[in-house]
Amino acid sequence: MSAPGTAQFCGMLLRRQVLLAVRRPIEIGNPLLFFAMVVALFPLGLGPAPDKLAQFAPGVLWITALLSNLLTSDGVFRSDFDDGSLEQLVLAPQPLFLSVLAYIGAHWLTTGLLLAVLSPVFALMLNLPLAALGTLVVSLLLGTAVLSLIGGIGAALTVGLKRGGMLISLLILPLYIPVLIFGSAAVQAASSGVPAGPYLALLGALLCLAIALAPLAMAAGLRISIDA
Amino acid sequence: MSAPGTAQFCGMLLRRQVLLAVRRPIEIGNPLLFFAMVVALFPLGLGPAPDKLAQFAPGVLWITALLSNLLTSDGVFRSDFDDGSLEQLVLAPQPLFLSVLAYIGAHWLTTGLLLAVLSPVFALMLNLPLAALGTLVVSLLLGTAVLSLIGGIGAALTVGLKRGGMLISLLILPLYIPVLIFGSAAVQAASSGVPAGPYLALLGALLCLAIALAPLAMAAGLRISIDA
Amino acid sequence: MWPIFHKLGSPPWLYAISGSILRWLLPLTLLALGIGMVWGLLFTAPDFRQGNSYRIIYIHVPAAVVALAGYYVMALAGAISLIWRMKMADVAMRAAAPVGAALTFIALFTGAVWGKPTWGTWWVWDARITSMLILLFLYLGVVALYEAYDNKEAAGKACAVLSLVGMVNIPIIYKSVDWWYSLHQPASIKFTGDSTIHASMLYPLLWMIVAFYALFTCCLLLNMRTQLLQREARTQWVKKLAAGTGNN
Amino acid sequence: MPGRASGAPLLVAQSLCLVRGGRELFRNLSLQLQAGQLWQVEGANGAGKTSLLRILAGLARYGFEGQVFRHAPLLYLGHQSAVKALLTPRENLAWHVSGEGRYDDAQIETALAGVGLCGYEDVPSHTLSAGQHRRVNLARLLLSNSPVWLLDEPFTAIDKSGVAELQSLLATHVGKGGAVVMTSHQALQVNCDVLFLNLGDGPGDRPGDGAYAGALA
Amino acid sequence: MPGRASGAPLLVAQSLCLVRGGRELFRNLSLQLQAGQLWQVEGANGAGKTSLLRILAGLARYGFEGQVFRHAPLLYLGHQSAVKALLTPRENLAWHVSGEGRYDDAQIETALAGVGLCGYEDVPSHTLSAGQHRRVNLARLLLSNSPVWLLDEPFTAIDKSGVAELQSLLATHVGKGGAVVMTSHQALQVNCDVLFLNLGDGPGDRPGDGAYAGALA
Ligand code: HEM
Ligand SMILES: Nc1ncnc2c1ncn2[C@@H]1O[C@H](COP(=O)(O)OP(=O)(O)OP(=O)(O)O)[C@@H](O)[C@H]1O
Ligand SMILES: Nc1ncnc2c1ncn2[C@@H]1O[C@H](COP(=O)(O)OP(=O)(O)OP(=O)(O)O)[C@@H](O)[C@H]1O
Ligand SMILES: [Mg+2]
Ligand SMILES: [Mg+2]
Repeated sequence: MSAPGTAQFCGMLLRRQVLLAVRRPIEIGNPLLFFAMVVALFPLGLGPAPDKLAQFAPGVLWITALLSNLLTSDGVFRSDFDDGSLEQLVLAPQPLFLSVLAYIGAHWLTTGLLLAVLSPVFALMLNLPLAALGTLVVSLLLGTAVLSLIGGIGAALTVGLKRGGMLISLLILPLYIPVLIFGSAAVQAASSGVPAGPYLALLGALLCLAIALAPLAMAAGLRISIDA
Repeated sequence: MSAPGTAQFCGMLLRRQVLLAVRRPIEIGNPLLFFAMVVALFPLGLGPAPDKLAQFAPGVLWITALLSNLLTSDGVFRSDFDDGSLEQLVLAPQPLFLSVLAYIGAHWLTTGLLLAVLSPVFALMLNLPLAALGTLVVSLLLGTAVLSLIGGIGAALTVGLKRGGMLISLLILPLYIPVLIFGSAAVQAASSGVPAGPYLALLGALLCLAIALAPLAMAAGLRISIDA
Repeated sequence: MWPIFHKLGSPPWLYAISGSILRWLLPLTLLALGIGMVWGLLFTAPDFRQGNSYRIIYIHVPAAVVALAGYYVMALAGAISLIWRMKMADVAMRAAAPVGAALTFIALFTGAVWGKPTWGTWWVWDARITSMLILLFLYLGVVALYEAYDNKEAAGKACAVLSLVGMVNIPIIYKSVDWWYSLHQPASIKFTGDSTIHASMLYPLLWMIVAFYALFTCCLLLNMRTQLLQREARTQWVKKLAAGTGNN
Repeated sequence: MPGRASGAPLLVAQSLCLVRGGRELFRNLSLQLQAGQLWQVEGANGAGKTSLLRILAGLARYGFEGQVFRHAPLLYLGHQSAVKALLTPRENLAWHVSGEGRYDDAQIETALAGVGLCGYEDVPSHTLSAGQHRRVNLARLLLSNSPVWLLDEPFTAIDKSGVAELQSLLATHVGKGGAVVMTSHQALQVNCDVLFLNLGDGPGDRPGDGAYAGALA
Repeated sequence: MPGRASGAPLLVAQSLCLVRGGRELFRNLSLQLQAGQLWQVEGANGAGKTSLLRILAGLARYGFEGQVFRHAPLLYLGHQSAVKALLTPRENLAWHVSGEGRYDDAQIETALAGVGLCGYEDVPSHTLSAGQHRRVNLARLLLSNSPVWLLDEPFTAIDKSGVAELQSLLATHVGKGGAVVMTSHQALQVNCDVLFLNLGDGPGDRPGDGAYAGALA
């Protein structure tokens, strides 16, 4: 009955969070549907000419992925805060900055990963060249992980506010911008035949930086939120 | 000490909801900042060439207004549900389908109205022609009112779900589409010198329809949500 | 070093010292601003291409330069508040945010006003302009987060975390926006060549930049003093001050 | 509530049956609420007290059998307090969503003082303690004009003196011709008759028809 | 908890002062929690009981003066139940975020049976009644290995038999060398000594220094 080790505890939390998401399949399906619908809205708002669509597809796909991530980030810690679980997590003997990684991991698995895997379908709807699909998937895999980590910081800082609401979007959208730029640049490069490697490498570097620093910021943010 | 009349009660509710929003100025500023930021994201994702931007400005502005509305719709009844106020509202002697109008009115005042008033600034950032600004404002005024009403239906239906969250977007995005189409068409028309009157008239018609039907749907939705 | 650092943590000391600094810095700043204005507006030749509209540079550039520097001041204060748990660093950070936001806004606004006669448009998505806009959002985020918290001590900590995260990101944002700009087809309008600035314009500009730094410091200190009074409203020294018996 | 024929019941429930999660919580439960009655619904955790109250109030409309007739305005206080965290207690009462009445400032202050919130009228409600938060809600009882009160565990988080005051308030209301149906796990100490409705020792032990005969007497 | 030197306190609070919303809630409050002690924090609504418990637990870190030293693992149960509505009681306990221990299925079933939730192990927690919901949380007490328990109104929504069982559980824990600090508005009926910490009759009446001398004895 001794306290579980940190790795084991994180594993437990990851299982728990993924199960919570799976309990409501709608929760997992929603970001995807949102993605699909915004992708469908763009031709409606911009006009359906296929060549134009292809030209803007990288940007549109990436903006949508980003918004879809933004919309779900707010919920990462919210329900745990509301029912008091977060207090218990903060009091847990295991280091907080590692346990929050499990939360982010689960968030990424249920949004970013799925989005990346399904993105080729949407890309084809927007007439993105076939050659760029691989780059799109890889850039989304790397990029959404960074987005989840940054979004987690915003969520941690705002979860204790009575009506945090959209404050989180103000906090994290500016931080999302480098990811958006490198991500859409990678896809743009691939779709115009230029090697996309450097951009993907930059995304990878951003991911390393985010993994190293974001958990610390999240842990600090959660401790503050609990107290507010 | 008799129960207040319906009109008076709606007035009270409207004051209450607006005050709740004003209590946290951040809540009112947020949709606007979100609007500003998404408007900034588009050039970042799509490229900064001014002529292209101008061409897409109507669509982009309208999609952003729509997203901004979508994001806040979820909250219309949520906090009242969470703290039990909604039960009390349902039990109130005044007709529910009129009192919900007060909720929607407050929502529109604190999001759509402000958005419409400030939209010319963002439009200039996207190089929309000056001549189209008037049409933009009017179309947003009419259109966001319809969006608020439709969003209210979605909110009423999902507020009782354990984790409604993004389900609402799935429910109401399809209903938003006509508004998006007419709204962006109106601005597009005005910016290319064609009269925008017919589109605005269509938006007005949508608004009348929504005002007539949405409250009934909301009232029914709330009664069901309370019971779930 | 350490005694000063320790003293900095003491509200009454800070209040007193900032009072005496302001007493000479504020008039000096106003004077410098006045001189710079007169020098820039009256005693420099009009630009051969832009005519007189270029004179807005004397507001625009100093505001932009100091706004950027302000973020680092704020983030530094945030770091101190988190690492050494110094309450006064919180106050400094909180005071820096609105001043920085205002300066950023001034830079953007004057830029837009300037853009209309020179470029024929209010706004272009130039790399530098875009990153300035993002900086404004970063500032507004800090202000908004602070306002959203009820417990102001917690608010200070939260903002410190946010400004540190922002500081890591600012170079990344700048780099990425630069790249992004060079990636896409260049905008049809460009900045006028900026290195070709003439010395007769440069000196008043440098003067104004220094004056704006001083202005930033003054606003920061004034803002801090208000914050201090608000936070410490219930302590002895503020009560004494209100009663008119404290010094300064 | 003068002028109400003393014989006419304020609320009638006829042969209510409720099954939840495969367990029968009550069957053939009938209740006639007369003016001047104070009912305490008893039962172990999960016996169905809250469910019953929500049916009586009209909040639950599906999933049960039987009928409820409401002949008088009612006031329902549930597990949740319906107090908005961002509004002050004063605003909470003045603009309450229940639409029960319009109260002027003096009335509201008297009511808040009556529940021990003197001095807290104008602080945001989210800075109140758990008990103070619930007291804001209880102040509605002091303002209310509704004859029928349905109260779900009104003593939760209230301190000893608060419980005593609330109990005397209930007695007064009943004495004036009102009626109360309430749930609580504490024994009431009021100077009026208390009628008990026992929902059994838990969902396992389900009370059948006649089980209430005694209680209904 | 054998092997712990009986003299060493499990938790020490030194001269705590707390001001909230302009009211001084307590001043110079000191507390030494020894093994085998059961403290009941008393006080009217708004006296500062919850605030004190959160300070002792380490959840509140700003806005108070004084120091707290924690020498043993502690378990804190607050006003909120930390039970996830979408998980079943079994899952809630197995994957609890408190990271206290790893329990096998048999242990969890015993604990759930111990709080009267036999038959509810595998239903989603949001279908539980208010009291059952809180009982899931109380099951953690049966599983816990932490010597120090900080319980904020643990009897809320619990029925009479549940309260009795919980009280005997507290007595057992204290008897085994654990320690409990709890708040409650009900008088405890346990067969062990109860130490009282009185925070006064409300925020108005603030207890000054020495006011606890008696309680601390
Ligand atoms: C909203 C629009 C604008 C914004 C946000 C903006 C922003 C900036 C920024 C951030 C700087 C950099 C200061 C530094 O760190 O060196 C700057 C410098 C400058 N800007 Fe603007 N600007 C805008 C419009 C304009 C316009 C329309 C002009 C003139 C045609 C202009 C001319 C300059 C010049 C000459 C400098 C000095 C460059 C140097 O010495 O490095 N700006 N501006
Ligand atoms: N965030 C806050 N800001 C200002 N005052 C607060 C805040 N939170 C609590 N208070 C005040 O602190 C006091 C103590 O609150 P606390 O929750 O500790 O009381 P309590 O003893 O637990 O009361 P209860 O028995 O009602 O649970 C209350 O008067 C409350 O108004
Ligand atoms: N949505 C639901 N689906 C299935 N079963 C439910 C649902 N809601 C409640 N129940 C079950 O109904 C029973 C009665 O719940 P209710 O809330 O009425 O109990 P209660 O008597 O108020 O208990 P408590 O004293 O704990 O408040 C419980 O056994 C609960 O498990
Ligand atoms: Mg109940
Ligand atoms: Mg409490």
